[in-house]
Amino acid sequence: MDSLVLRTAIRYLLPLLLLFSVFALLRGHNEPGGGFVGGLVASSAFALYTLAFDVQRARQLLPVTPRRLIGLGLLVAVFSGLISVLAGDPFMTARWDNRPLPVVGKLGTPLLFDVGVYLTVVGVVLTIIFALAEEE
Amino acid sequence: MTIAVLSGFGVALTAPWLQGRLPRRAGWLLILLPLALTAWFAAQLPRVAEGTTLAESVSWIPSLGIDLAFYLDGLSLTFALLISGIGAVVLLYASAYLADDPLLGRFYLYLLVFMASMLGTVLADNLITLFVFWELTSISSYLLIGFKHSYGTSRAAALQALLVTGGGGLAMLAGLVLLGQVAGTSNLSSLAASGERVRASDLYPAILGLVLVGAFAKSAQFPFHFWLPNAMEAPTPVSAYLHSATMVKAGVYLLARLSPALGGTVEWQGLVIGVGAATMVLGAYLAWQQVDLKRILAYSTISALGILVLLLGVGGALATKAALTVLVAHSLYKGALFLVAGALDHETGTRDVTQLGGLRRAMPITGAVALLAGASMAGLPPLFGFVAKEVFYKATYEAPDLPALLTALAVLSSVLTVVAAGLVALKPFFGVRAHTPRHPHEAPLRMWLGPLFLAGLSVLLGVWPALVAEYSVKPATEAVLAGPAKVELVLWPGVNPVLALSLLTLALGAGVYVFRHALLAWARRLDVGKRLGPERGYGRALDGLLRLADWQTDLLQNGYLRFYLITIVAVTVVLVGYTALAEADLSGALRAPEMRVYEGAIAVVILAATYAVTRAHSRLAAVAALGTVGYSVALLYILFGAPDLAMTQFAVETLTVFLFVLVIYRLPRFATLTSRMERWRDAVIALSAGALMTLLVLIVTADPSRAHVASFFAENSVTLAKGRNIVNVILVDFRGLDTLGEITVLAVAAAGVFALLKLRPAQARAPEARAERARTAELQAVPTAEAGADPGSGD
Amino acid sequence: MTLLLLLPLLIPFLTAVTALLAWHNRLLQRRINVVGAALHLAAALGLLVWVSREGIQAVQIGNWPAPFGITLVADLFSAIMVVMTGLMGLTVAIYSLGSIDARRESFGYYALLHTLLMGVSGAFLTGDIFNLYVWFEVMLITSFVLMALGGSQEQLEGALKYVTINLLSSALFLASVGILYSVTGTLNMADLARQIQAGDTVAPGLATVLGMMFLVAFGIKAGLFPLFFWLPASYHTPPIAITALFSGLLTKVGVYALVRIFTLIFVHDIAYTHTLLLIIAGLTMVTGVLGAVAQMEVRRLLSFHIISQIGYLLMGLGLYTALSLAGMIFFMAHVIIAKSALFLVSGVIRRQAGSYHLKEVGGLYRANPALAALFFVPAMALAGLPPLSGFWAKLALVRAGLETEDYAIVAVSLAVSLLTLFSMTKIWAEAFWKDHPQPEHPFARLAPQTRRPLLLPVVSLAALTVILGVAAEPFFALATDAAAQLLDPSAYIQAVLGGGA
Amino acid sequence: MNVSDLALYGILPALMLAILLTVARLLRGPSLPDRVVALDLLTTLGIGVIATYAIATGQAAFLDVAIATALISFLGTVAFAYYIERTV
Amino acid sequence: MNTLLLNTLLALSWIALTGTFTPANLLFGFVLGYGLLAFTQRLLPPSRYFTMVPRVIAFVLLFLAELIQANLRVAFSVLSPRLDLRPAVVAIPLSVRSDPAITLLANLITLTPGTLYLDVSEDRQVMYVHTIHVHDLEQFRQGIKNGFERRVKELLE
Amino acid sequence: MTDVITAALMIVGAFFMVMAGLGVLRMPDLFLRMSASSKASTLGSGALLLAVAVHFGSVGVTTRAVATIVFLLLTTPIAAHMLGRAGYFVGVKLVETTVIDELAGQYDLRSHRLRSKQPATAPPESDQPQV
Amino acid sequence: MEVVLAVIIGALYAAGLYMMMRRSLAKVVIGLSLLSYAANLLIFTVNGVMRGRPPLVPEGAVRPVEPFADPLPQALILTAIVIGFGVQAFALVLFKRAYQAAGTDDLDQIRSTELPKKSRKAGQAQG
Ligand code: NA
Ligand code: NA
Repeated sequence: MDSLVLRTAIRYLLPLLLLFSVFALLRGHNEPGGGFVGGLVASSAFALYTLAFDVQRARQLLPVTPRRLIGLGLLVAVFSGLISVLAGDPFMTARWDNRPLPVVGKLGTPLLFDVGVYLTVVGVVLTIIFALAEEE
Repeated sequence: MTIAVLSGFGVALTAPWLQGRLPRRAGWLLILLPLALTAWFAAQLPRVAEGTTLAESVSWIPSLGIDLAFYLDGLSLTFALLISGIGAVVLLYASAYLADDPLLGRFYLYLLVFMASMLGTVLADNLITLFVFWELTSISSYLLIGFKHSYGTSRAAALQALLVTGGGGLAMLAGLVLLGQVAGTSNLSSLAASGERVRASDLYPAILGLVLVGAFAKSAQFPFHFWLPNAMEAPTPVSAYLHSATMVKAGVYLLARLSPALGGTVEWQGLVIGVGAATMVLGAYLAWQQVDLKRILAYSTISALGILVLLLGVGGALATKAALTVLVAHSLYKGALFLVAGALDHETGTRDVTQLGGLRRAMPITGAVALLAGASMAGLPPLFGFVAKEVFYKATYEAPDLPALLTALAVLSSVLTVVAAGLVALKPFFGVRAHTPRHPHEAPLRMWLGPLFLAGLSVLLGVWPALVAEYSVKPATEAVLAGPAKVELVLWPGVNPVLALSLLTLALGAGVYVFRHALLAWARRLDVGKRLGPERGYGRALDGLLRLADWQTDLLQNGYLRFYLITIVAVTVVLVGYTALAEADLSGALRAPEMRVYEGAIAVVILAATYAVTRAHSRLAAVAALGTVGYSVALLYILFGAPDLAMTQFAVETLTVFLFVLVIYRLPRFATLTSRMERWRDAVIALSAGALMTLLVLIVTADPSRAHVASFFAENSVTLAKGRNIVNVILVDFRGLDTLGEITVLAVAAAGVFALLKLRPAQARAPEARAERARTAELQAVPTAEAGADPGSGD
Repeated sequence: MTLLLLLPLLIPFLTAVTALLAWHNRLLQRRINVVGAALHLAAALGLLVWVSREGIQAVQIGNWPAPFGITLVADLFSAIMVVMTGLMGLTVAIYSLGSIDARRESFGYYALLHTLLMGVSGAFLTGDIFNLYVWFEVMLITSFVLMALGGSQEQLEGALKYVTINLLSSALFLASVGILYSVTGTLNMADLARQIQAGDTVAPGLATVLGMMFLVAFGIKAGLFPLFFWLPASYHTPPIAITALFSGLLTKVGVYALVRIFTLIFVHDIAYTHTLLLIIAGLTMVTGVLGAVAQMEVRRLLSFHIISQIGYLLMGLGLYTALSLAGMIFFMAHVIIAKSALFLVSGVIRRQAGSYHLKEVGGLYRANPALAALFFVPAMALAGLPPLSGFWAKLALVRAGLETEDYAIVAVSLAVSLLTLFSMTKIWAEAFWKDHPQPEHPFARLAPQTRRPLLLPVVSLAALTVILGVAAEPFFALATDAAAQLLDPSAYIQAVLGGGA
Repeated sequence: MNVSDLALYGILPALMLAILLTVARLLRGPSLPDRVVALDLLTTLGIGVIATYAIATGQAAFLDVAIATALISFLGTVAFAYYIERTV
Repeated sequence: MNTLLLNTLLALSWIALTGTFTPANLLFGFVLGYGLLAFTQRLLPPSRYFTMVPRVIAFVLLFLAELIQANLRVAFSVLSPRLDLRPAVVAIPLSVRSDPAITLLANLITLTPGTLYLDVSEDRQVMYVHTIHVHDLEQFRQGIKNGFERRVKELLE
Repeated sequence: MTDVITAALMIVGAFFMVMAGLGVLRMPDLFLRMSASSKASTLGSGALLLAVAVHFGSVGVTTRAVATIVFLLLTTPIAAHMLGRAGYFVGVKLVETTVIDELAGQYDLRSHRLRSKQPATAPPESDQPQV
Repeated sequence: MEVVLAVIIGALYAAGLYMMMRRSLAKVVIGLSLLSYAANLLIFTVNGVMRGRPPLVPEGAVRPVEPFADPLPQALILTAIVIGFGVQAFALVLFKRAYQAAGTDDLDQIRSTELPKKSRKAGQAQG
């Protein structure tokens, strides 16, 4: 559907949505948000892009395939849990860096885990949406 | 002994291989095993005759109290000798009889497995071990009966034998387990000591009934007898071995073995004598009416088994002695006669007695064997059959209860047995030479050597019965009676009422034989076997079973998803609802609602939108209403302090609506497909399920209790987990494993959607694409199982 | 060592992710698949050895003390089930090499296979009731996809019912967990057990109601009467390797869950709950076996038998004695092995004789004697013929039933075993003994590169049913120990909650 | 009456009234775009409810939900419009 | 837009100096910075920034006024028992051409009551607008062209 | 002072929200409903979000509130445009009192392209609906 | 409020189940959605609803202000929502494909995997 208005607006909306998605991800440990919601917002940005243009354009916009993103996300998530195993603690024992950062709070493996969630969710939603849109 | 039993299995497994390597000599090699076993068991005769018993026990499954325990006394030794001796004869015979059969190797396998199992059955000292071997005889019998597997009749007969004996076996299993529990021991050899306790137990009737069902089914007692004639579909060596000499006597063995524990009661006598007598008469009555040699022999076997059972029912030293004598005699003559029948079949191409006659010149040795064995069967002196019949008559004549009736029945059945013997032993060899499908010659050496040996034994033992009395019947009788017994056997007991009965029997038998055609016409009109025969019951039961199965399956697994869901929901409502009403405290459930205006408004919205979903006439309208419900639920989450939840719900709801829209508009428009009645029914079921859930919520919320793990999270979220959003901290830290599983679910769902949309069955594609795919499949480096095959039908 | 508890989850997870990332490299995926499955089995065996030596083991994920975090816990029963999972995984992984078409392979088949193993292992190892829900979902969604993968009409229609009914079950499961948490304030199963036995936080009546909800939820997954409809509707539709895997694992997870909650948590009113279990067990056996008797299609026939055998497992649970539980565990191992072997054999039957339908096949007794043996052994094991594995399982259950004087269920179980024998001989008679209906039927020779992957698993499984039967003692002793742990959950509670519990 | 009470007992009921009116349109249709318009309005009303509730409870955290809703709900409406147009 | 950046930096510096991070203070810092920038840079070549900002502000104010006023009108008409409507879909010839301009114009038209942007023709010659109440079509067209379109053109083209 | 502003903003917001709801319910056709709802709701939610900003008075909240307002200003009209367009394609009827529909027949239903049309030189005399 | 919520939950369950019992595929999938709302709301309700007290720790504090909503059920529901989303997405596409393959969305016509065998004669199982 070629709506001039939508296509124009999406140029501004896309960075805005992605910005908010990262914001939601990073802040999730302290305020409402987190990897899942962040991932959904990010993927809805790409979904909008898909609707405004088409799947090919949306795929080009994304540097990796959604499937890779899923794999990467899962690996990041499990890796965040394995760090503690290497140190002899049970799986998923949190490790923290105690210097606080603005917005994010402290850096730690749970945050890394949430990043994995974020990536997976983006990959999943985009896989589904792209496949469905290509059906049409 | 353990080796004796297990070696059979070991050798059996090599048989097909051996037959493949040495097609000519395998039979001769394999026979060495039964010969060796026979020799070994024969070597035990003197010691056992002196009253020593051998016991061996290897621990097998101690946690179930099962040992691989074997026990050799007079009874088991008698059986063991029959099994291994006749086994050798049959194996030799079969090597010629089935010489051209490509499956001979497998035949050896089954036969040796059977032999080993049978040995195991009679030697086992543990109730469960006995059962193990017992069942193995059933299954090897199944494979042997169905040996001519291309024929439907063979397969049906094999199945019938398996179901009848296997079914009996299962009843017996329950009986044996109960017996072990009541007696406090699983050892057969020590069971006799617990006889008092067993017979006094409340469970005694059940144990007795269950064990008898197993024994009767195996030993082809009325009303289970019908499987045996049908089992004649088996190759003749099998009939000779399993279905006359050994396996069918397993039930008899069991009765004998358990009589110290179970026997002697009114129930025992009533059941065992009654069934035995009925079987004896029925078998004999049906035997002489048959035209197929093997069926004549089969029915007469049934009759003989009836005699054995009857005698064990009567009990006591005399009857037991008689039983064991008949047992040995029958095994010898019946085995020989079956083999003769096989030879006739093999040489002439028919087993129909009406088509056989005058073969004595063509097949002199076979004829001689038939004559000897037939004479033993008819009870002519000086054959062992005569000795056996004498003690049999004596036992009925002197039976403690109903001697007259028993004796009369015994005579009746013996008369008919004489006729049957005539049909088998005289008719084919004497009289007019009949035209047969094949031109007859004398059977090869391997096919007459064995039968001749058996017939010879009938003569030898008839002349010298003390031999068998001392080494076999006496120790066996003592084993059965669990005490000493005075056992003698003589060929000529002197003139007495019993001898008179024997003569009468022979005379009547000869008469009936001569006038058999006239009598046959009369008997056929009566048609007892078919009309009253339980075989009809079997057929009906099988038919009924199949019909029941079909009916049930079509009823339950009918393909209607609605029906499945309705059933599941109804079951849930009934099960949970009943339990809630019966067991739970409902007092707090009824209370007045308390709410704020805006909450009420959301409730109204949800209810209205939910109703709208169910009533929507268009798909997308339903989706819009569904979205409303979702958004309103998210609002509820906000109002009750769950911002993360609300955020997620909003986001997911929107994406879900998006997906719905993407997908659902491709589905056809909503249509009302069900009748008003069905809709009402469904509504009632759905509403009752809803009401149940409402009730549960009310019950649970009536007593608000503070969750105890929540305070831990509140306490430690900031200090230990360094996060202020406790929900998120739970998700990524306290319960991060849940989230790991959750994203796995998402990943798989995505893979699934992708595959569903992109991987279509091949037929949906254009032919060129298919050809292209086939080409690429050929080029694949990886070996492909079904390159180019349609995944829809792949295996 | 605590890593051993985690490896049965991590190995399949990493295998699956690697396979996902190697999307376009089928050869690599096939290799990873076998290696991953072998490692999984090895880890499972290691776990079993560890647990049988050292007793029940628990690890607190995230190092949060129970009952606050999620606990992974392995008692003998769990460890045995994980070993069975590994065994199924490896056999099916190998069988798939020879039977799964290239197109399925390039659409994530191996990744899915290992994800399923992960979900199932997770369900067996978790000590947390909500985490159990999560693993159930991992397993379910994977099975949904595997069921539909390929997209034939049959598969889609079967999957449709499978999915719908299982989602109903999941919703009920979820609701039950929610209520359970609201009345106890904990999700840790050991903690739940402690509380419900103490009876102070939860009214026993309410606990029973919850037990019923779980019974229905798990009963659907386990395929109990009258909740099993999804199974015969769908199990025969995917490729046989998948069917075999499902048959070996899916319903068993349902049974596992039933066993876990009805030995650990809801044992406060056995007279009510476990009697009900027995009644359902009997009905499940009978309806399942009658369904099988009515079938002429091998996969459908075997599918109905799954239901019937679930009835036996439930009987073991319902009788609730040391012997019956040991019998149930032994039965579980037996039926997983034997049933999967039969499914895998039926795949070879189809390949050689051209169909799964008994009317359309035959002649294999002569054409492929080895296959005949490979069918006959597990078939007779399934029918409970001694001395194969099924017999000891049946014997233990029968004996336990007679000991507790539950004669009706014993009678039913024996009758059903006769009918099982009947339907096994039906396959035997039709597919093997009977001549092939087309006299000229060419019995396709298995290509050398498919023969090994097809036959190796079948031979191994058939051999296992024999070993499990003839050398039953070590296995039965293990089952007895496992049953003892189930019957007296104090060690479990102690291992999870620590000394203070 | 403080701001919080005003929000709870004045503003929220008013917003709920708006929601009810909107839902009435949603259920009545008649055309699909009509329903979608109502649904879209509903999300905006929801944002208003969230904002008001944040004031009523003094919890600024609720505002994050409002943002996320605003960002995402747009997708839903666009998707509806997109596919309504494609049904022709 | 570098000037905007500079202005923002000035506002943030103000905050840092005063140590109170409130919206009001930020706004004050921004206004102050704007004044300072306008003052300090008046000798440099004229920057669009200083002509733009007042325009934007004027534009926003106009928009807000329109928004509220027209919203009230709609409220009035919605509340009146009889809906007195003369709706129309009107084609308006366009003189703005750029995508952002058309988009901004479209949004403005929709957000001001009484009018609703529907679509723009492919050749960007004509914009179709729905209006609730029209008396004179030509007057309506001119109203849009002279109002929002002119200002959008000034702002963006 | 902030409370008064907050209260005022909330009341204004709520008022327009109710107007939006009323409008969407009462207006006789799709375009009129959109017309009524899109602006009233934007104004209403804008006022409420501003109320939040004023009430909490922190930069974080204000930023987020303003960002939300901006986003709504940006997206609500686009949504209306998309829906209106879709309405045209599925043939949603305009109310009978509609004076003129210059868009009628301009869409190419196949290619979904919109033609331009020179405006009529004179306003129509009749009140006949043109759809 | 629990009473009202309980009624809502019941209604959602009833409507969801009712929809699942329809013959139309599309209705079944909508029913599944309703069912998951119901389950989530049930967990939420039975664990004690508390107005406007999210389980968030204020900045600078170490624990949330009492009383606060139990965070655990919220986390559980969140997980359930996400899982439900994935499953729902798959189910939706599956239903669409099943519809395409079967050529109908009438479930009474979608029975090819288990049609009753009317043609089968009894008793021919063996032989
Ligand atoms: Na979680
Ligand atoms: Na299964």
